[in-house]
Amino acid sequence: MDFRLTREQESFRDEVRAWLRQNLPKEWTSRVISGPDVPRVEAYKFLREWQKRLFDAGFIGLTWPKEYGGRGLTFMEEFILHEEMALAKAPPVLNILGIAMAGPTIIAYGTEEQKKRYPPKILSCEEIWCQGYSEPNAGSDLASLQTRAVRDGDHFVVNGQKVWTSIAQAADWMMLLARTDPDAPKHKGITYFLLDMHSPGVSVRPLRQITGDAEFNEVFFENVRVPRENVLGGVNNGWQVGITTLMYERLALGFGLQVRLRIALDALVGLAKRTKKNGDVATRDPIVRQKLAQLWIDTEAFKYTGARAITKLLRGEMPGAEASTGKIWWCETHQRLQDIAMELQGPYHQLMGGTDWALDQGLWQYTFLRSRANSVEGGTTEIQKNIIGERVLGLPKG
Amino acid sequence: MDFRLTREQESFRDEVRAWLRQNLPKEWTSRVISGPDVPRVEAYKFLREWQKRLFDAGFIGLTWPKEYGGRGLTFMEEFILHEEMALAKAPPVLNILGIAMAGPTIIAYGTEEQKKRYPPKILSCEEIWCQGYSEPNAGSDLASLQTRAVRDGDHFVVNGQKVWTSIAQAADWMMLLARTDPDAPKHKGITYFLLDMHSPGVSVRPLRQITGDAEFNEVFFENVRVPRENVLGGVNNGWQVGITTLMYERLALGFGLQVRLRIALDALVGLAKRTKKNGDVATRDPIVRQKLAQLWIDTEAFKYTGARAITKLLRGEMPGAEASTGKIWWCETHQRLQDIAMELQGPYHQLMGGTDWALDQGLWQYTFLRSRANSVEGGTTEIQKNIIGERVLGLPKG
Amino acid sequence: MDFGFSQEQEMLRATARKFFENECPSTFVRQMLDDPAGVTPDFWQKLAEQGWLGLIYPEAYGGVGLGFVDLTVLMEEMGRAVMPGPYFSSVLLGGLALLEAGSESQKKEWLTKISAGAAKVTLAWTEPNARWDAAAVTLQAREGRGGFALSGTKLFVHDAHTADALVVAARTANGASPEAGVSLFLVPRDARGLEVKLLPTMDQTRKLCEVTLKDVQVGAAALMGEKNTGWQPLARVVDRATVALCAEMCGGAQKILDMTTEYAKIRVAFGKPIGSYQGVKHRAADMLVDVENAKSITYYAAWVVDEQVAQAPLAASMAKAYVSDAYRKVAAAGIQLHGGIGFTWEHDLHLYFKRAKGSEFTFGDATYHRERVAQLINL
Amino acid sequence: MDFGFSQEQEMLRATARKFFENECPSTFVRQMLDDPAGVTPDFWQKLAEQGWLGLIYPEAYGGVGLGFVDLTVLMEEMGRAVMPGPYFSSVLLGGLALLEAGSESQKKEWLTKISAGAAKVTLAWTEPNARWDAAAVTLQAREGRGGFALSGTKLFVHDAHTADALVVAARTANGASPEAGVSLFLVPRDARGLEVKLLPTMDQTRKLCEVTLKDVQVGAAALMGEKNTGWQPLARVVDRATVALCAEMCGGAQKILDMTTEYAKIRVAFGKPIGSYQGVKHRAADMLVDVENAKSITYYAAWVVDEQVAQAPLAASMAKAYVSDAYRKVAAAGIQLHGGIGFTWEHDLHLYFKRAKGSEFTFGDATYHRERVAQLINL
Repeated sequence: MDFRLTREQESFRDEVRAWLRQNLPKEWTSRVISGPDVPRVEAYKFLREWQKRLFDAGFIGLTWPKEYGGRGLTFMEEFILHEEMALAKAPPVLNILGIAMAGPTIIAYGTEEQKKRYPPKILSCEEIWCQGYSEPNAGSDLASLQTRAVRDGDHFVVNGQKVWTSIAQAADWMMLLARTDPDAPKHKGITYFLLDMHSPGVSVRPLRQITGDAEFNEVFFENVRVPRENVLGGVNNGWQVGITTLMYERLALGFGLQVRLRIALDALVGLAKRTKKNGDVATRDPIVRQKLAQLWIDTEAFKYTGARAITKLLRGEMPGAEASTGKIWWCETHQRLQDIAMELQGPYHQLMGGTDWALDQGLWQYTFLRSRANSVEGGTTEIQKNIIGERVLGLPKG
Repeated sequence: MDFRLTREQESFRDEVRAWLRQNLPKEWTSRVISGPDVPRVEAYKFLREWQKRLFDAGFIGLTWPKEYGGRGLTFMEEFILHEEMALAKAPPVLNILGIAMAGPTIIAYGTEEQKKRYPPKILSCEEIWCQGYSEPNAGSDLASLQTRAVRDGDHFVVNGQKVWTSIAQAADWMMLLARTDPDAPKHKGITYFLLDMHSPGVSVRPLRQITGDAEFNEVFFENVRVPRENVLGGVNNGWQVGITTLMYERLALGFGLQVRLRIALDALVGLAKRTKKNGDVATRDPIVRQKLAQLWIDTEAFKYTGARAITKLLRGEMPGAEASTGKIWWCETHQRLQDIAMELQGPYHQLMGGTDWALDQGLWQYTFLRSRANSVEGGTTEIQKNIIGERVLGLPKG
Repeated sequence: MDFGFSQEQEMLRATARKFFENECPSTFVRQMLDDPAGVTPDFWQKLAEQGWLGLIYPEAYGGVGLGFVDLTVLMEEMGRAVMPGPYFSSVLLGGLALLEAGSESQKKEWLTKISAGAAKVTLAWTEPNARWDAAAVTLQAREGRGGFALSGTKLFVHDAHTADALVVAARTANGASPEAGVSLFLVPRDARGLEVKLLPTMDQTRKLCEVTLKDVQVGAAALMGEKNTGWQPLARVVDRATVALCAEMCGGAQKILDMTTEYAKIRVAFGKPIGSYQGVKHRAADMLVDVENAKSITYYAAWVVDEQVAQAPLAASMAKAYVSDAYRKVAAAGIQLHGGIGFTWEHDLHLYFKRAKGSEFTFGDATYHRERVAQLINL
Repeated sequence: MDFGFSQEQEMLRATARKFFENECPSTFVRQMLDDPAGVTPDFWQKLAEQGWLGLIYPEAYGGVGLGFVDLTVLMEEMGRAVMPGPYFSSVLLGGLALLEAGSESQKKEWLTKISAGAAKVTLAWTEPNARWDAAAVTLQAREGRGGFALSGTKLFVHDAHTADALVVAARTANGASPEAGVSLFLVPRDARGLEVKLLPTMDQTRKLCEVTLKDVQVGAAALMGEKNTGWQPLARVVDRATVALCAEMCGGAQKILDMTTEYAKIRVAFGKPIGSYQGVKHRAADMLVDVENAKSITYYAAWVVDEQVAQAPLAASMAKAYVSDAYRKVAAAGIQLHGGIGFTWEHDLHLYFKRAKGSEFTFGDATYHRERVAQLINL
């Protein structure tokens, strides 16, 4: 057991660190006080360029095979990269769904043609990907999705609707799950398509959230024609393929979340040190100290649990119990953190950006509201607990 | 809305108060520091006499009809009595299962003969009652009970086992639920018997608990003959009758619990004022203050919610949502209170009675351990939440 | 003891619920989000006609003369409707301050106007220091030339931008304790040197303002009650307004529980209504426990405010501590149990969620009030 | 980075689990509840033969020379078996104190004996004041006549009644801070004036004693290290023992989770195994989250203790704060999900429940350690 980096890992870290020092966009870092949850919608163009610069520097697709544009490194380097980006408060990677989900899934299930066609443009951010899974009546119960794809010669014709599609406004491609056999049992009649978002019949309607922002979208399909060769992993095999994507998502989230939580916590401690409570600095208040210390502990625990999971991956084993707890723990801790950020502000918590009285330009108000979705998006906490209960602990299905 | 007592109620309160001042057994009150949860097993004889004295003074069976030995008063007087007994740290009423459950159920469902025979001896504590519901494989799912009663001439012959039977060692009678029709749907083949605990074939085995104490028992029936006239409410109608008993239990618990919680809280505040934490009085510690204040608030909330329910009863209405929450809330608050009692003691929390170093003679250690059963006995918290979800909120069954 | 509402109070509840369903549906609330005033003159006039703007003022001042328990019923229904507008600021904060500390003529003039919907008065006591105790008041009032000159900044002032006058808490002396030396002044909103800025708030149904006073001159008649003794009446106003706020919060929490229960009955996942799963059912039960306790402790406080005045600070703090936590938890559970739909702007949940958050920190959060309880029970 | 156990460590775990299943089943644990010694000589000798009594001591002192991460594995398994006896007090508290502060000859003599199972040494530092900081130490040691005279009372001393010697923390000077002026003395249990009383404890698997010293005379050689500088080594011992305790707690928590999961699979209510209900399933999932995080933070602390010593206090406090809460919650959930059976003496759960409670408050509870974390991260 050794928590330290190896010499090679250290040198990779130094490489990242040096590059970030040189290349970090100041106009961004000056805004990021309360974590990386700046509304992304405002910044698509900027983030596209930022990813391109990361890519050119060799920092995108670290774990991907070299033949598909990656660097063939381990998850450890990926971990280091994310950690350094976090410490430097670097902007996030825009095409994260492509890099973390679409790319690996295509590499795992794609034809040789598909593997040559899509992955490189994902890394360079030439083509942005979104995920077409959830539907208005298929949330937690994903397999009950209703979007239909009907064979018509060399094409499939897609009709239906997706929802909670983040980044759809900017996306070029979608990982689409659609029903191709309505008579089969619900998990067996689904196909995974690579759908061109610029196809006729695709329309995107931004979905306004409680933040006021429209990060998510509804996507409607009206007789959208998808060429046969855009099926990934075989007709009616989409559930299997889609689940793989979700596994990658969980892995990727695990990396990202640890780092995001640490940034938010550092920002919160900073806020507390600047805040007065009953006339004294808030960090002198014993109750505030308890709450901040607990957040610190919980954030560290999350990191070490992640390190145990990564170690298993690095050793070529499948992560076990320690990997399944991350999402739940992160939600719980992050939502609590954001609640405490409000509490620290007292009546100031009401002030949104647009007044000089707002603390940190009102960014906390955005991150607080945004955090409410944490326990719903990417698998609700309830579903995660079912998964742990059934798959990890082996309890019977309900 | 008026929280004050009426003039009549005040005068009743004064009557109780005066009597208690005169009659309170000092040997008991000097022991009771941390609430009324003194192991009762040690004190059956004493408590029998105490109830008799209360009865002679006219304080037992306040709400019962006069014709069955009661005073025909309202729940309000019952409430006042309990509150005054609590404030005075009076010993508990031993035959509480008889008074709160067996008696009212017999009065509701009994034949005229039964109504004349049993209730008076319940009040005077001449005959102590216990409850024979739970079985090893029928806990939360009570209706799946397996104890059998087979008709044999003028008798039923009972075979089987009950468990968690408190006070069985001292009881003269049991409210027994047994299966009389094994072929009927599980709720429909159960009969409610009044079982003489001195019958041949009844054996009681104390069940040692984590407290070390044996408050509960297992009761075994081997060919126990119960006369036909000891059926209550008709053969195969036992589920209906038993549920009535449980309703009375809930009502009675509601009265008792409020008072017990307040005693325990007062004791805890007393303990905190005598305890040092990091060299200073514990009640000066801001974190301890938060915890104690929250307990105070929660205890008060419990009382006012109870008052709303009682008001409905007094007005002749059925208590609604406000009556269903009591048990859950009390468990949660009381267990937290006991946890805090341990926390305040720090390393002293390990010391049981038998050393001078033990705080309050180690009584807190008993009450702490005993409190773990709160959320299981009398309907688990999980069952209570199902009941609230389904019966109060109207959510569908699982 | 009779710890329930009277028939008249139940009738008031039924009337109010129907009124708000008709006059204040969420479409109306949403229109008011971006409306600077946060209310329409028409709606305000209707409240006046119902007698609700003067519900708890004596009839001599144009009021209906009802008590705090009656007000509780109405506030619950307003909370259920997330009613926008300056009811809270004008009827409770400004109005109660006048009632507690105003001279006979101030009361006569202003309470009559408030009751009739003809004027609005707010209370300006909180400052950038974000405190809720007497030390909060640092705005200076200097005596001289037959009056006072007020200078300083008030923050988080409810609806100052639409008020006709403000009750301003100011420091007239630096006494031995922060409680000494506070005075209250009734200042017209258009006084020279008084500037009001509307602030952008998370809960857009409740408007907050910054109020800057630069050497604002008021006559001696502006002083409410005796000089330097303003803290006691102010504290009483705040305790009472806190109880009213708790009632409003209870109404909102109940509405969230109702919405959530209804949704859990019809939303299907894995072939069954989600309300049949214990994960949802038990959490809904937790919500009910919180809502019922919140009501109980609020009703008690409301009764105390009228009947056992000495106990009012303790009762108010118990209620605010409990209800702040309860409404936050219920609102969070409501969003969670609705899943994605609860996170959308078009669903009404967020109106309640934001009101819950705003109310949680108004007049002190649960931690503040628990400490106050600890003091009041002599810990 | 490689944040997992080595193959050798996994083997140690397998060996230990098998050993405790055979040698320390719950029947054995139950026999020891009322046994004053809390252990049999036979069992103790077997531990010595496994090399576990000297696991982390250098080979020069008869030990095996393994590290703290190895110890963590063993402690987890001991916790899983709620192993009774003075392992914690002798190998960790007394032994580590000797290792940190003992003279070469003290170490040579006593660590060799401890490793061989030939002697036991405990640590007497806590007092009736129930503190965990340096101010805890008030027992007086007065210098004179070529030695010291010790007078005072130590409380909550682990296994003093079966120890051959005690490391006693005493105050030799009243310095500027409580940390200055503490000295450690190695005192034989049979020293004149030293009296030991076994205390009745809730967790009967772990024996605690009162130790009274009345003018106990010890020679200058009894002093461990330099006079007045005993707090630093003592604090290091306590941090390390705290981490070991956390590992033991993790093992117990995992065992409760295992027992509960198994029970939830077979216990049937309303026609289905209770583990199929979300009320049970989700709570079991919560238990898993707590157990896994508890392990992670403990493993990190164990690694830090050997490799990043400067970080040890922070890592130890983070672990103790987390694990104290986690074990309490897991133990409570275990009892709840077992229903009535979990409340009986004959079920093993209560052995773990009481160990969890005892461990929660040993060396400071979660609140204490959170405050210490706050200090160490410069809040």
